[in-house]
Amino acid sequence: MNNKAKKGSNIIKWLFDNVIYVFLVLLVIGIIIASPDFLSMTNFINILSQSSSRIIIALGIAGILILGGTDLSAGRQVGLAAVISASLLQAGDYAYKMYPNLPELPLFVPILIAMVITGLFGTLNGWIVSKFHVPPFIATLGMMIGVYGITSIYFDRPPYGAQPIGGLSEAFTTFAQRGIKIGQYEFPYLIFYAVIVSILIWIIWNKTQLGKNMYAIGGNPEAAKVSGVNVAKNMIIIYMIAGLLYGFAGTLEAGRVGSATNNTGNMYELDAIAAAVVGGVSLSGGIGTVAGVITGVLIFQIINYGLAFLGVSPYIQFIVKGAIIVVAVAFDMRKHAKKK
Amino acid sequence: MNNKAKKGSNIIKWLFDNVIYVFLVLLVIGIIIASPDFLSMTNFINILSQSSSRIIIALGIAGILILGGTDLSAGRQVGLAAVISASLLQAGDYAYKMYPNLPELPLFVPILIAMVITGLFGTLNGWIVSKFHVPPFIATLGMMIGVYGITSIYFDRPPYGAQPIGGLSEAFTTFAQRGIKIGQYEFPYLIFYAVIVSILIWIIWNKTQLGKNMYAIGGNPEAAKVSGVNVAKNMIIIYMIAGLLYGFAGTLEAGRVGSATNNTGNMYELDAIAAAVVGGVSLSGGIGTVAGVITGVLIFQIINYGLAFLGVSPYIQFIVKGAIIVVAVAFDMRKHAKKK
Amino acid sequence: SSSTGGSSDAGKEKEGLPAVGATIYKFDDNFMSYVRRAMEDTAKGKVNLMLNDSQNDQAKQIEQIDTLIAKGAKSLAINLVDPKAAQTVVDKAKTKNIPVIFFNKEPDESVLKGYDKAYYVGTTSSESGVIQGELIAKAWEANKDKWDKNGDGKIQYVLLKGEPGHPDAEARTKFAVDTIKEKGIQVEELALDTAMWDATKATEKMDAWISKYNDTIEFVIANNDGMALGAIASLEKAGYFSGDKFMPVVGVDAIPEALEMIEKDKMVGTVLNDAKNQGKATIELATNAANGKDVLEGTEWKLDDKKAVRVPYVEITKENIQVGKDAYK
Amino acid sequence: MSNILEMINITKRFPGVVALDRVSLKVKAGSVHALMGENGAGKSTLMKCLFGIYSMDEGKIIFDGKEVSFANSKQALENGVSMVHQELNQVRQRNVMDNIWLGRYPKKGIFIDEKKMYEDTAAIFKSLDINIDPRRKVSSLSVSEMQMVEIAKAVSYDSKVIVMDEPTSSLTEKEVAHLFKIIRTLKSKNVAIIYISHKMEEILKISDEVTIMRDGQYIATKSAKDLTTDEIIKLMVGRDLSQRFPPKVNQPGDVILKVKNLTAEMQPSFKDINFELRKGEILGIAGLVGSKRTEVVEALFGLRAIQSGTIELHGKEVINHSPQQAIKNGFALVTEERRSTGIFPGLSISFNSIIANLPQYRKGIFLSESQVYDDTKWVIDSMKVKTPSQKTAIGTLSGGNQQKVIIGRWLLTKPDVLLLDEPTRGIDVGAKFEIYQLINQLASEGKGIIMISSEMPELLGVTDRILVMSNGRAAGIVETKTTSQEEIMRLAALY
Ligand SMILES: Nc1ncnc2c1ncn2[C@@H]1O[C@H](COP(=O)(O)OP(=O)(O)OP(=O)(O)O)[C@@H](O)[C@H]1O
Ligand SMILES: Nc1ncnc2c1ncn2[C@@H]1O[C@H](COP(=O)(O)OP(=O)(O)OP(=O)(O)O)[C@@H](O)[C@H]1O
Ligand SMILES: [Mg+2]
Ligand SMILES: [Mg+2]
Repeated sequence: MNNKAKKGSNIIKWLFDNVIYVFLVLLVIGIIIASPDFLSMTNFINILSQSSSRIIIALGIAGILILGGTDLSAGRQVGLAAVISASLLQAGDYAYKMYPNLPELPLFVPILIAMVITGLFGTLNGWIVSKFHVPPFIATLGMMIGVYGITSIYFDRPPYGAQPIGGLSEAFTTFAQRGIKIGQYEFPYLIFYAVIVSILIWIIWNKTQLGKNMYAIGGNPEAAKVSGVNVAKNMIIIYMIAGLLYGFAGTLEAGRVGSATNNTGNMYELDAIAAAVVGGVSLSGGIGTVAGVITGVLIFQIINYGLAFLGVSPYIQFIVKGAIIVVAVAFDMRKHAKKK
Repeated sequence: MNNKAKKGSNIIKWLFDNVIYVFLVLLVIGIIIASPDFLSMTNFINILSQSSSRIIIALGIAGILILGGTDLSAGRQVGLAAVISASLLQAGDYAYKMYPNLPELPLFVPILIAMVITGLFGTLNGWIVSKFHVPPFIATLGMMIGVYGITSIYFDRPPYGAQPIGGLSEAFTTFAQRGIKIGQYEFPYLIFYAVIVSILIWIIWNKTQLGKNMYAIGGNPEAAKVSGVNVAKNMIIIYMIAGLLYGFAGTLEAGRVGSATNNTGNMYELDAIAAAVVGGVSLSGGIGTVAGVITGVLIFQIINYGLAFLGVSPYIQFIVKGAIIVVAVAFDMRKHAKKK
Repeated sequence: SSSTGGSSDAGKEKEGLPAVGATIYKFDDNFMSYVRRAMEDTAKGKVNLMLNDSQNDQAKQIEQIDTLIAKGAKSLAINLVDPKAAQTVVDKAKTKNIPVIFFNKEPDESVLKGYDKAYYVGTTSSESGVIQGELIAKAWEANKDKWDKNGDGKIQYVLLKGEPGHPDAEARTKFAVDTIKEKGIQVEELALDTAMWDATKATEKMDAWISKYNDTIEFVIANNDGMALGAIASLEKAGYFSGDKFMPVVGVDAIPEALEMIEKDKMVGTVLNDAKNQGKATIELATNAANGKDVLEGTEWKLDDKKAVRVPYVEITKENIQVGKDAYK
Repeated sequence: MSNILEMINITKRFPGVVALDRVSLKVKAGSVHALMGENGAGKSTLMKCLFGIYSMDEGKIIFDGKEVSFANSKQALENGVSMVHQELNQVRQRNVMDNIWLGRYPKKGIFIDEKKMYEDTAAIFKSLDINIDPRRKVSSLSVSEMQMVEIAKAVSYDSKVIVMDEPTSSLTEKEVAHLFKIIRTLKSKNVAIIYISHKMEEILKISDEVTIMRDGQYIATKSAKDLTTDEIIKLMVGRDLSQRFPPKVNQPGDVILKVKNLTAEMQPSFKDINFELRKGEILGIAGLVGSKRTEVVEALFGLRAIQSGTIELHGKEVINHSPQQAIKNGFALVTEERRSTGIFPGLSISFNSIIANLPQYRKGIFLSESQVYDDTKWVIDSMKVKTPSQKTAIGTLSGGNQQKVIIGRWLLTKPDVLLLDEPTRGIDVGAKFEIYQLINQLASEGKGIIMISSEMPELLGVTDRILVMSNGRAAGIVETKTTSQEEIMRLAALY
């Protein structure tokens, strides 16, 4: 083989191995061709900030997918955290407070409370899956239904019954809606939260024993057990971390939207799982990277944003979105299918 | 071991192997204790007839699960079939017909049309999964989103826009709502449709090459391939059958309720998958029986119906339902966990 | 198809027109689909209407508003998913000084007060419940002798609720029952359960209730017509509406199928929300706002003290069924 | 005799590897043709090209006088080529006859003819003298029974060429003899057998011709009767390997492990096992398949609950309820089923090397990258793992190379007691020799080693003493120096 040809085939190989990043770039180019004014800083910032809480949720779920599990309760847990944090962070002078006598709490207290609660539900998921060998699909489906019930009970209470929880405190909305001004643009704090969470998760996945154990359990649970991995314990911790992330994302959702209902977060898990898979996480476990998950979420968000930006009719948007998901993954699969 | 002890341990073994049927019985007994008038022929018939279309859907999805796949598009396909068949089966004198000039068609024509269309979508699912190696979760998620878009476009049209499609013809509602009078009770035809479909599916799964291949592909696709099974072809056919079943179930849904919208069938797949798993179908493929699937659906329907019958508060219903699903499967898993 | 909006399909002709960004809380909501159509009709040739489907997800709507602002909308017409999120919408619009017309879902008064360019077009959120309650009370008084099966003077009712936490479901449930009581009629709730707006679920809940309460149910109240239809399917199966077996059923929305049922005496009544005028008023205000004019300039509408244009609900029974039918002309 | 099959200049590339480089193979009808080579030489790949599982990049195949290129297994089977696959390819959830007839079910109309299936299966088993109920679920079979079913299936196609890729890897001597009887019958029916194995004795006993491959290249084809073990080995590894077993240098010392009255909780299993293991000693465990040897070492390693009995290490009782505890107490276990309990197929060699040893790499909450790198390098170098890089997924290596990584993994944990369950299964002579050397070296470093093996020469060549198990019980412990194959066989059949 001469050098040139080799170089060519190397590039092709690289393209194949990174097809999903290539896809992301092509997608953006496609949208820009359709509508050149898509290429603006505002759109860029919008997409990033809209992706932020989704990245956090997707990273939580991706850990579970890498374990070889799944989590259908993610969206409902996000909703629970949103409702809890919103109810504890209403402005002091707001007329329809859930707790009329509650003083304004420091921001971190309700966020922590919400995270601890979803962390516990995550732990419960992990415990059921690892100790009773209930398939994760079922365990988390039960949890999804159950958590919705709990959220609804909490939500639908005197004095105002099942009313969306609004009137959030200034501190809370600042935390979730404002940002840092750089030049003429404001970069929402949300983006920075997502970056920080991504770095933390990257470290856990790549640099710690827990991370290695996670890949091992997902790659071959029997072999992991024989290799001295405490499978149950590690699984529970990964599910717990996912719960904590849902909790944090839920508070961000409440703050970002400015209100919360028991329906907040509904079905987020499907988007998150799909994004993770598009980003290269294997549903059979053992495979996945933080960069891939982030790319997957960005692809989804660019599709959502781009289609709306192009003014594609909503029903057509569904069809296009469905098709893009399938095509993206079909291309990604080519790299595995080359073998034969 | 003396004979008595042996007999005892045999019974325990039997109970373990059939824990899910035991669970069904216990569930019914529990509800009867809570409310003795649950024990009535009317309730019995109601539960059976409510389970009918769900059994048909669950059998379709269960075949795919046994293949080692999954199908998130089931519910949306049911919705598509419901909307199509309802739109073609409106009473001649109904004022708000979608096709004002359409004559009343013989019943089987629209049913067939709906089934052919969903059969094609099923085939498409199978084709994407088997030829492009797209994970079924993603392929059918894309399909779920896409089919919803298509249904919505079909549904939300002049002259009346996004209105429930009602005013169904007498023949159609008779087909789906009436029944055979035996003594003082009317046994809905629905039950008989479900029985017929169950028998057909039982035959396919157990007595035909397609069925055996289905189990083999789910159990070990490599083994099936090297034994000369045309994996792709068999997969596509199973997905197609599922599509046909969704189509039939969709028309039944429209007829049973007397109307259809683009939201008909939303999320049915989750219930169907959960019911199949509760009934012993393995999510990793290769394992499952028709009787198990039917039992799973009945358990779900008894939970739904029973809780409503007992008048349990809606929110608590969610929690109880979630818990029961998990507990049922946890018990079922004990029989596998005995090994160590 | 005329149900779809957006700027791309008819882009050329709309160029040069001021852009109005609109979100619909759920495109396929049967009522909103009519409002949408009225909006599109009104917008033709006047503004470039950019419609978005928020898919019943407030977070999605917030994102769509970002997109609309990024695309240079001159005014916004917002059908909130969650009325309490109005403040966030206003905050976003305020920074760009873009006027906002909320419609159909009413924000808190304080939000409208806090931004001089925010208005509301629609009903009072409790009104559909109130009118449904009045309808029930009136019908009951007229037919008490037949409908009060156990003769205790009370209405033994079952209620099919929409999605819990959905503002309409909550308001309709509360105000329908409250209104009946205010009219001096005693009620007894036999059962209340959510059917999630869904006809199928309504059928199944009704199956269980008929089995359990048999003939002691005297009234079926549904938060929308879809669930009312589901209940009727179940009732028919149990032998109602043939011979002299009857059950009063009421809903909300006045969808065509419900009108048909009312004509066939299978439904007592429903509540019509005036889609045409809501859509029309919304766009007319939004157009004025986009052109930098006073929102009411050249229109027939008036603002009340809450900066709201009120379009009333109408009770529909067999007597005035034509009013309902006209809505679909 | 004419050639039934000719494979000419076959080339097959995988990303980063040339698995086959112009390899040729000519097989005569009615002969047994052995295909030999070290792990990763390309034997399985060559057969997969023939069978239509892989498509070859270059070369041609002439079968029965015609040039063929099977697009898939179905075509190969239909044209008279069948195969016993190296990795057991069975649908474990289904029964034996469903597996045998998979892909060609007998039908009556549109329905499967279950009765015919049963009768045909029974007939095949009878003709091959196999005693397995066709209705049993495959998952309930022992590994050797599964392998016999695979062989029966391959035979049942009435093919002209049958490929057997390591058919004896889980068979006992008796079953191997049984297989050879079957092979001879097939030969007499003019069927050609391509036989792949790492067991020298078998090759010389059964084959007519031998083709040797090395590093994806064709080396030579010779008549079996002109060859000796040493010659084959020389051709395979490309250098002299004068002995199959390295000289024993270890000196057993004090007792480190004492097992008393060990009985498993879930019966039927092992009962009342007693033995001692000394420092620097290699204790073999012999027995027929199903004699519960595996379960004994699994119990020692905390994978199986024990009902009674004690385990003493260095004179102190230890309790291993889980592998973590066992590892902490200085035990290591190389399991017999590499695929299901050994490797993490999608993950890198590096990952597979270090996974059992993670606590050693912890620096605070992080893992030391440099230590991980060094240890992986040590595994690759000292085990002579053939791999393009540390990052290569282990699933793409040949079976033997995978096994070397697994052994390396456990050596990294610096165990006192090393439990090896069939450590050389499916490993070529060169690698075996290296592993024996390693075992010896570890023993001379003072570790205690327990090694289960079904290969008698290996047990006799490597161990110091041999515990013979029979039907879950210890039938006796013999000194390797003074025992014989016959004595061991007698003890193995005692209960
Ligand atoms: N699917 C694959 N992808 C990449 N490389 C592969 C694949 N299959 C085999 N190889 C490589 O091809 C070479 C030959 O492997 P093969 O399995 O044919 O060896 P073998 O001679 O059968 O060895 P063993 O005796 O261990 O079974 C090895 O280097 C292996 O890593
Ligand atoms: N009840 C069981 N369920 C599942 N697996 C089992 C069971 N009993 C044994 N096994 C597995 O079957 C294999 C054979 O075990 P066993 O100890 O009976 O044979 P063995 O004497 O070790 O033979 P070999 O060493 O050749 O495997 C082991 O991997 C063991 O874990
Ligand atoms: Mg009364
Ligand atoms: Mg091989």
